[in-house]
Amino acid sequence: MILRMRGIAKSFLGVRVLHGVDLDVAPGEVHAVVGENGAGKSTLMKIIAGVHAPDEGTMEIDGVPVSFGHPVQAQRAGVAIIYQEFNLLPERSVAENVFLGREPVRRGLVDRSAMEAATARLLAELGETSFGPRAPVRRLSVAQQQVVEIVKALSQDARIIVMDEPTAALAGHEVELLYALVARLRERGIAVLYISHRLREVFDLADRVTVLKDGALVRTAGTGDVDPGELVRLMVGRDLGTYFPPRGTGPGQVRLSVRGGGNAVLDGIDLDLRAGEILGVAGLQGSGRTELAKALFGAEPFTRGTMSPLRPASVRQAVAAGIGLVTEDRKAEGLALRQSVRDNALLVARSVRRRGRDAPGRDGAPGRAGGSGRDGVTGLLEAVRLQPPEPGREVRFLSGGNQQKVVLAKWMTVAPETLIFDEPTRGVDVGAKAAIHDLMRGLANDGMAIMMISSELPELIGMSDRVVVMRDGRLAGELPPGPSEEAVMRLAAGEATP
Amino acid sequence: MKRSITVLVAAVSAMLLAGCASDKPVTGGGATASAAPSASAASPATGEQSKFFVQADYDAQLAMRAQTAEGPEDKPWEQAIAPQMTDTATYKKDGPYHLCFSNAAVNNPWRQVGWKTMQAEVALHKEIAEFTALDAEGKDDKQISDIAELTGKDCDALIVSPNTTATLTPAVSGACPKLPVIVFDRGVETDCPVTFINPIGGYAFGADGAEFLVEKVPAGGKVLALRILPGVDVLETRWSAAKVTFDKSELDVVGVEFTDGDAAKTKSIVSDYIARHGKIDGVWMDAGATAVAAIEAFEDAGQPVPAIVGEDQQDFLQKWKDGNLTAVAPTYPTYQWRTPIIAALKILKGEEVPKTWKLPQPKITSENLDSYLQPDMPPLHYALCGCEDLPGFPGAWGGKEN
Amino acid sequence: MRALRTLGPIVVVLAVLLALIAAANPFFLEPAGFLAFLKRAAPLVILAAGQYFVIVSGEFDLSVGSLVTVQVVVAARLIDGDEAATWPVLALLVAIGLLIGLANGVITTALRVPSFITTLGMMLVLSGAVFLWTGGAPRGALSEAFRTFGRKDLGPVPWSVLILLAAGGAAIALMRSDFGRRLVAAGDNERAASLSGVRVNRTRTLAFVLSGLAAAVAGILLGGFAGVSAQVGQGLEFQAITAVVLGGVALGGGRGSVAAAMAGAFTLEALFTLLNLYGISGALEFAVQGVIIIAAVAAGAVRLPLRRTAHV
Amino acid sequence: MSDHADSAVARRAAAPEPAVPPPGGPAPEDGQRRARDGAGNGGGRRWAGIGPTQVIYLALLGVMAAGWVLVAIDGGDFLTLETVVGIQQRSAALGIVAVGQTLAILAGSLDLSVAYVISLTSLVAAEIMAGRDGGILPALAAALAVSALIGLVNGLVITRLQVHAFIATLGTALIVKGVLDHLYDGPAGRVPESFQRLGYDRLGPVPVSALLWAGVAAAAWFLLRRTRLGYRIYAVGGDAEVARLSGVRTGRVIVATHVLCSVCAGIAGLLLASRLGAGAPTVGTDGGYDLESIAAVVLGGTALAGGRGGVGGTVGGVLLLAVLDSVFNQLEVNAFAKDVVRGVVIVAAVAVYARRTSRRRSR
Repeated sequence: MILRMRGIAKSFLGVRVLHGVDLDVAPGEVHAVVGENGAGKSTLMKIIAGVHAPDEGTMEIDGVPVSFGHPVQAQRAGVAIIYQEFNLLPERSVAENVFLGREPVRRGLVDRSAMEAATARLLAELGETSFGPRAPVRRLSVAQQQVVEIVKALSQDARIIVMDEPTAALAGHEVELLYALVARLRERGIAVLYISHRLREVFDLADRVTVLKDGALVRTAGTGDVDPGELVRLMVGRDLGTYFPPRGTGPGQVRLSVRGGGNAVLDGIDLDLRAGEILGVAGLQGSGRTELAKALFGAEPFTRGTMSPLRPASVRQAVAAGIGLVTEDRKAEGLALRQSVRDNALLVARSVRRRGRDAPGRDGAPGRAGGSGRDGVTGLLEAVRLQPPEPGREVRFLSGGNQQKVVLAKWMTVAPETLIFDEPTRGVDVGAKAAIHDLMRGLANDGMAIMMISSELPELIGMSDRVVVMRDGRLAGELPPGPSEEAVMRLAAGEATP
Repeated sequence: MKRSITVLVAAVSAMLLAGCASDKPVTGGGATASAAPSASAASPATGEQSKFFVQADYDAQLAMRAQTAEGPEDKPWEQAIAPQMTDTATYKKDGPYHLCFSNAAVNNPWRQVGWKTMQAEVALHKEIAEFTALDAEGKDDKQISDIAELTGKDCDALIVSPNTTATLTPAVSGACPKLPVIVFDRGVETDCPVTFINPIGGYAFGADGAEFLVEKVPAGGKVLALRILPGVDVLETRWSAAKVTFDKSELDVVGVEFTDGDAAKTKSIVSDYIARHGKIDGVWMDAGATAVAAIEAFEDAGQPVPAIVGEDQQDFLQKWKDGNLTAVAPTYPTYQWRTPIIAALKILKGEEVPKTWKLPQPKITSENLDSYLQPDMPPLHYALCGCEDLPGFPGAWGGKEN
Repeated sequence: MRALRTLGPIVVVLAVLLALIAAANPFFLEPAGFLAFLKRAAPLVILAAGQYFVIVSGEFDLSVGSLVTVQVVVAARLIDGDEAATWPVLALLVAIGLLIGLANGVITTALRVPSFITTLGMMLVLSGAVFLWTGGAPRGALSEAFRTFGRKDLGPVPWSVLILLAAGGAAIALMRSDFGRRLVAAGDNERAASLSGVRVNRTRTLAFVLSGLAAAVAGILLGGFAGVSAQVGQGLEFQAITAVVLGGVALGGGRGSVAAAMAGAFTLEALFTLLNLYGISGALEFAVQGVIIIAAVAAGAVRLPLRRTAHV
Repeated sequence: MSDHADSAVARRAAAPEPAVPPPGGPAPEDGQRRARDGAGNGGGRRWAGIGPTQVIYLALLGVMAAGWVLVAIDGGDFLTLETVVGIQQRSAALGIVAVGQTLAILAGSLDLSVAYVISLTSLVAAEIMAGRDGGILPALAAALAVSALIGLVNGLVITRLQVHAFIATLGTALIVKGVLDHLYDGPAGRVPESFQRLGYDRLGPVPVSALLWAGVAAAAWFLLRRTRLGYRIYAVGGDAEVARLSGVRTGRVIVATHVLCSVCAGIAGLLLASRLGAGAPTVGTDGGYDLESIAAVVLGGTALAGGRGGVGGTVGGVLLLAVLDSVFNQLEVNAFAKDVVRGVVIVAAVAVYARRTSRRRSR
């Protein structure tokens, strides 16, 4: 065993995300780690890569106990991690990126030729011929940049390479290339930890697969010893008991309707969204779920097809037309972290005037008048069950759940007819989750049309009145209320078609 | 070496100095002293004498004020005080001429007026076929390059108005062998130029003002001295002369402050002193640019304007006239910008010129005020431009045509 | 206490400086003395308020100093002592201020030139253009009516103090308004702001316009206070930025209150007065200034993460 | 530069938060956008030939041509020996400072204190020399030491005290200014004839000062191209977080660039001392070397945010300004018109770069 982990546990803000996980990886092994979002995969990987230190448990490489305080230490120990978002300098050449921080020197000077030669050699070994060591990274495609990351890992003599959802951002044909790469890595005796949802990839590539669920190890098995269906059950089968609010009284009239919608990522989207319903959108990362949300919201507009009431060309148009989006990445896209809860909650109301329907929706928001709306805001915050409802507090000091509630409040001020939730409960603790679910259902019952994107199947299934599944930028199909998780997974992973 | 070590030390200890500065008033003794700059902790209140002070020059200049200049009565810019003529036959050549001028800057009203005057003077002489002028924008280094560049252009004579004395010396001495050089306004530390033209000078300027105050302000009266900034030779000489006068007098110099020539800062400083001392009996300044601001400080404080020293700028003269003030205006006449052109032509025609061409430096008093006050000229126009007879006056100087 | 929370430690520093001034110069405690201080500080405080809008939105405005000079010189030449011309010219000056601000904003947001460069260029253009127009030195004269605002009093209170109060009040009100909150949000997280429907470019441009307006007002006050001068605006841009930063406003945007920025300006002005009072003239004045600025900002950098409540 | 600060702040703010997202934070649509970008980059490829550096030199040629024509029309002769020498003499000092400034800006910082460093070193040198040939070496040593020290302070204040470079260097600038005003009133010290040769001698049409500049530029170029420090300056300026995760000690890099930047200013100070024959407390500020050096750098196509650009462009930028100056001199354009043109040129140039960059890159 090159890597041996025992009893790894980790908590954030008292929320336990890993409970005593064991993991063994052998040299030259491709070891898949699967599990739903929130199962703890990423945390485990970051512990291996030295980003986080475990609260409990031990870790050995080649039988030597290690503990990393900094990613660089992990690198020195031969662990490299390749994130979905690459750590590359777009303005620099491939070779410079590969050897960043470890530039080879001869007589005190950077040995450019050696550097490029080494890079070229590694590229060749990986069969990469489409670009050379001198190419500036900014001109490489995602797949090519991924190769650079792998070369970087190899140049560090990494013996363990962690790949986090490596195919998420890749186009179909690029995936084949990745397969070839992984195969080559295996030949070199490198252990590959391969995180993915795509079961086909798991069975194509991995020797063994470890299943995580709710932060605990479910099972580690050779890919020969399990079949896809079983694997899915292991991933999703759970102790029932998670409560979801009862479904609504049935959908009302169509609020949003798309025909043949498409843009650079999406194609042939036909979709109806009705008042009072929650439409669940399933799909793997990179399947185009988020792009669909952004298209409906006018952030990355449709360039083809029709949409009623209108096809928004900008966010402001969408908002004015009563469409809101609760973004996937709260910190980057949802909130101004250093501003107060009040300011974040009122940001939309202060930015966009909704023709005719200001007063009711804005719910006491100060608007033109300025800060006078304290009570209105506190009312709003109680409505979204912010704990504690302090309007003055800086948002960055709130827990994930409370932050999400603030984002929700932000939209409620303009009372949209349609609200899109992208991963509404990601990184949110259990209690807040339930609260958010109740709020969503409440809004639906009040006649709002809600679309919800989620990678957590139980949530998706438990909350949705209907579920559509996306794959490769298209709607792969629609499932009736309360479908089985396997059904969703199969459809999403392209195992089956309804 | 010692000095530069102190530089290091000082750099590090600047903050410490800041700290102990707050103890000053105690050691300074009394509210009055607390007002004066740290330098004045030493007696007398006017601080140590400037290192620019040269007794001989001082005496010479004060003496010169009494002497009458030789030359045409109505053309002070052609007059010279006690001239020692120098022969220029070697430079004699036939016209038309190409004159070149390396100007330190045109970055203040005084230089603006002078520059316009010089251009007008050039226009008077048809024998000047070409006149090339480079503006150094107040940068020593640029002026050095400019001089080098001009010496390369077939100029018949080079006029230089140095940006600073010491630092332009090498460039000027470099140019001297190549062509006749005329230096004016500020000097250089070499006598290689054919002639050096300027008015009597800073000592006379400073003394004129100081003596006026000594005469008008009763003994023990409080005098505030306003300086633009330290380290400029011209200004240092003015102050050092005034200092000599004050130190001999009964006057109480309550403060010596630097105004950066900024009207707002001047006004603030003066207001502070009025507030602190209740009454100021006299104001001396090393340049008139901010005289009006100082006067306004008294007006705004609802106090009579005390005896004050200004300069020959129109806004000051106007105030003086309107308020019927007790004032004097020593001058550093801008008509000196005409002389270099005249000198250059003399030199090129082989006529002898004074080695050091000292121009008269009149002062404006209540008696002759009216003859210098020109209501139609801009506020910052200098009365002694000697430009009234030049083509384009007053328009070219920003005055109202009528 | 609330003041301390919204204004931050700057108020403490300010209080200490004011106390030291009073100690050395009792006159400072009399209404007249204090009003004189306010009067003197008014232009810088107003400039700081204007600069705050730009900085909190994540940008710089280096052009305000030269803009102030332009204001005064243009006014002098156009009014040329003619009382009747006062009001039209005042209107024109404000227009110029707004226009320059607009230019800065559009070039920065639409052409995506870093504001540091945009406004640096604008600084060169303005100072060059105005003297190109007046032939090197200021000409003409200001009218008495024009000078009233910077110089005269209304009853016991100087006009400039009244204008300062008005401007300060307006600035604070503006920051509490929808626009103000959008501005800070844009400076804090541009992407989140635009996904919330904020027109980020338009908002930022407006900030530059406000800075230009502030420069116009400051110019009018300074011209009124001390009359025509060619270097009236010199170095004001750096003073304004320094003041804002002293107030605990973060360069890069998204944090800090306009009230604190103005307090920073008062602090800077008080510092000048104090140094001059204690006879640390010219020379070390700057050294002390430098040390204090670095110290203040360093302290801020260390302090900020501990702050748990946002400014309003 | 604001966005640079922004990210810095953002990171500091993010630090205490739990579950730090992998730098950049995974966002599939980002990947997609990049993929499209990579694909739709034929245009970028076509443009690849001409970077900002080439642009600035093309502009330089253009200005020279235009100047030549204008001056010819004016009845003058543009490219005389004197003007060529003049252009070099005028650009040498600014050029040296700008090279140093380039390093600071490439690392995502900037230095507003250079002007005062120049004045200070000119004085230190001139005073130590005091006209003695024997004083030259100690003077050089002391001058460079002083400037290096100031650079060190700048760097440490920025990295250790986490003060924004703008404020940090503005602060040190004020401190140095205070010290200057306190210790000096007017020019002081004297440099020996032998040292003045540095400022005045020339080999054929090439002044020694220009050679010095060329030397400094070459050294900086070499540093950036062939040393680890050089590579890491680009890395830190490009993305400090990526650099950190790759094991680069970002703090040290920034300190180093500031030391080098100040030393360059020191060298410029020495050059000016030799030109002036003495040290002068205002030579740096009169020359406006602080803002002008920054202007020259961005004019040369180096991104103010750091990580992109190089010495080559800066040299071009400085030359462009110098040629403009020279043309103005020939045509005797007054100083104010010059400023207007300078301002427009700088902003226009950067606007052009901004367009080109945005055409090439995602963000």
